[in-house]
Amino acid sequence: MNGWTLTATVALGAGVGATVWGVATGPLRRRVVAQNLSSALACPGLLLLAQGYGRPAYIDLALVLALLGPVGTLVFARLLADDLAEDPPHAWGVTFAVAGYGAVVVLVLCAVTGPGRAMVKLLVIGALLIGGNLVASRALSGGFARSRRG
Amino acid sequence: MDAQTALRGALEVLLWWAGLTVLWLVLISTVDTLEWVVGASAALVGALAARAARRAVGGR
Amino acid sequence: MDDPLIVVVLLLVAATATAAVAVRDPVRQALVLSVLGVALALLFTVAQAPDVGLSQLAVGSALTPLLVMLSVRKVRRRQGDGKGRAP
Amino acid sequence: MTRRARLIVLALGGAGLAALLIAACFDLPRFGGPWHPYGDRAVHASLARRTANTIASVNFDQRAFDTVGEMSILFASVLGTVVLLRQTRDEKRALPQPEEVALPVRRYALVVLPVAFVAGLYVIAHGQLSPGGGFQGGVVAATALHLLYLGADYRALERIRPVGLYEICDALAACAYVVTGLAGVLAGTAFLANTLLPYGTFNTLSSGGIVPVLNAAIGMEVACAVVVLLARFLDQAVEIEEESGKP
Repeated sequence: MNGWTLTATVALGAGVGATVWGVATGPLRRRVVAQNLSSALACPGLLLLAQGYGRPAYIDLALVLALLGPVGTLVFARLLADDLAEDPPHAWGVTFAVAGYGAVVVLVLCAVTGPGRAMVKLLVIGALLIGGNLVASRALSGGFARSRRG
Repeated sequence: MDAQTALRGALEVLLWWAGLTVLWLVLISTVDTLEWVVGASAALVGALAARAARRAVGGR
Repeated sequence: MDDPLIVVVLLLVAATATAAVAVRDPVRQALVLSVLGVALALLFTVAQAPDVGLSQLAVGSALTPLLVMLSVRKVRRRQGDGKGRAP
Repeated sequence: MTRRARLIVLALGGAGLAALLIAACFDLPRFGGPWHPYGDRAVHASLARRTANTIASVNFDQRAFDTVGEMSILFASVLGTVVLLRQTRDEKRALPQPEEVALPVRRYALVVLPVAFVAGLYVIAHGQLSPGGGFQGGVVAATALHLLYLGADYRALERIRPVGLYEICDALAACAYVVTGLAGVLAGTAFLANTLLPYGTFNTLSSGGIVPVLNAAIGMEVACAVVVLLARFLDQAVEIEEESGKP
């Protein structure tokens, strides 16, 4: 067990643990935010694990999660638009905090990796993750004006 | 479709193709000729999908 | 070697899976299910099975929620007029 | 048989199964141990065929026949969905309504769609080198297309998704897998034997003999199958209504 996996243990236990609590209890608006944050918290955890195990190939998992995690949230934002319109979520503070955590993890890993294509790959994953989660948050708080049938 | 539209469409596909080929080269670990060929073909399919998607959304 | 990490992620999976069973409304269940997918992917990663983790991520993060939510929408549309819910 | 007798039989059977499972547990290799009888042999065989990812070697070389079964299960289940969710005689199709989507969400969908699609192709193509493979990459690529439904509306998705074409591609990819297997028989070895192609250089795109070919076939099969599956669900959820005007 090294520093990377130790950080991942703490971050995953506290972060994803909190989102599990958030998604299992409370009103719908809190649950969708927790679902969005679960992928935003797990993806940096996967990057830390890839670094901790010394296996660059594991980064592909973080790539797929950064791409599809926000898509999953868009599914809920799109198909629950009517329910969320009555009671829209407002959780920008915690969303930006989690996005900042992802940015810090990506930047630290970039500094460790050093310049090269591997660093660009990390930056691409970071951009997809943070951009995706912010857009998904936007979609949750009124991204779909009206949802009749389409 | 007039000449200008066709030109703009071709330019759009070309830009996406270049961008997605660079993305492919970033994702892979070791670069060789076959990687270039496969990456460029995949990027071309992606670029055509990007243009088709934009037209499907815009052309309404 | 990485036992604390495996224990933490196992507890996460156990808690999420229990929540997925305990929650009764299909919509909220789909939300828990999507978090369960992420937790399972983490478990497979710490158990050094990234291929399985990648399958879990690919299926669990977007595809399963989409299938469940589309089914929910179909059912709601059928009940729509009777219950006064937006179609 | 009374309820009580059934419960006794169930308890006896359950107790027997539990005893056997507990006995088997004591003979298992230790958790996380460095040695495993099957794992060592699988890694050895995979390295002999110059496949960097042992899982891909197990799926598409050592146990390629199992993958035929898995592929048929997916194919058959999608076929079942197509039959079950068809438009019945008392149903009609309503034109899907356009959706007003916030601009950042729409732009995100249009940018991420090709990126996710290419990432899916990358996962398919590098199945024998890094974690991933036909199934994972196929699902990612198919999900990417549906960003057009999430970021715009169903009409936009229908424009770039001719379902009939995807159904044909699904069948063709499934055939390609079996034909690759039969080619082994014609070459004088066995069904799906990895002897047709040169093994190539370790850790390159062309290594592993027929593993990349089968990987690509599975990737195409899964991507098309997921698109067809979701098309049926979307049709039911968005378009198909009962004839009486009631949705």
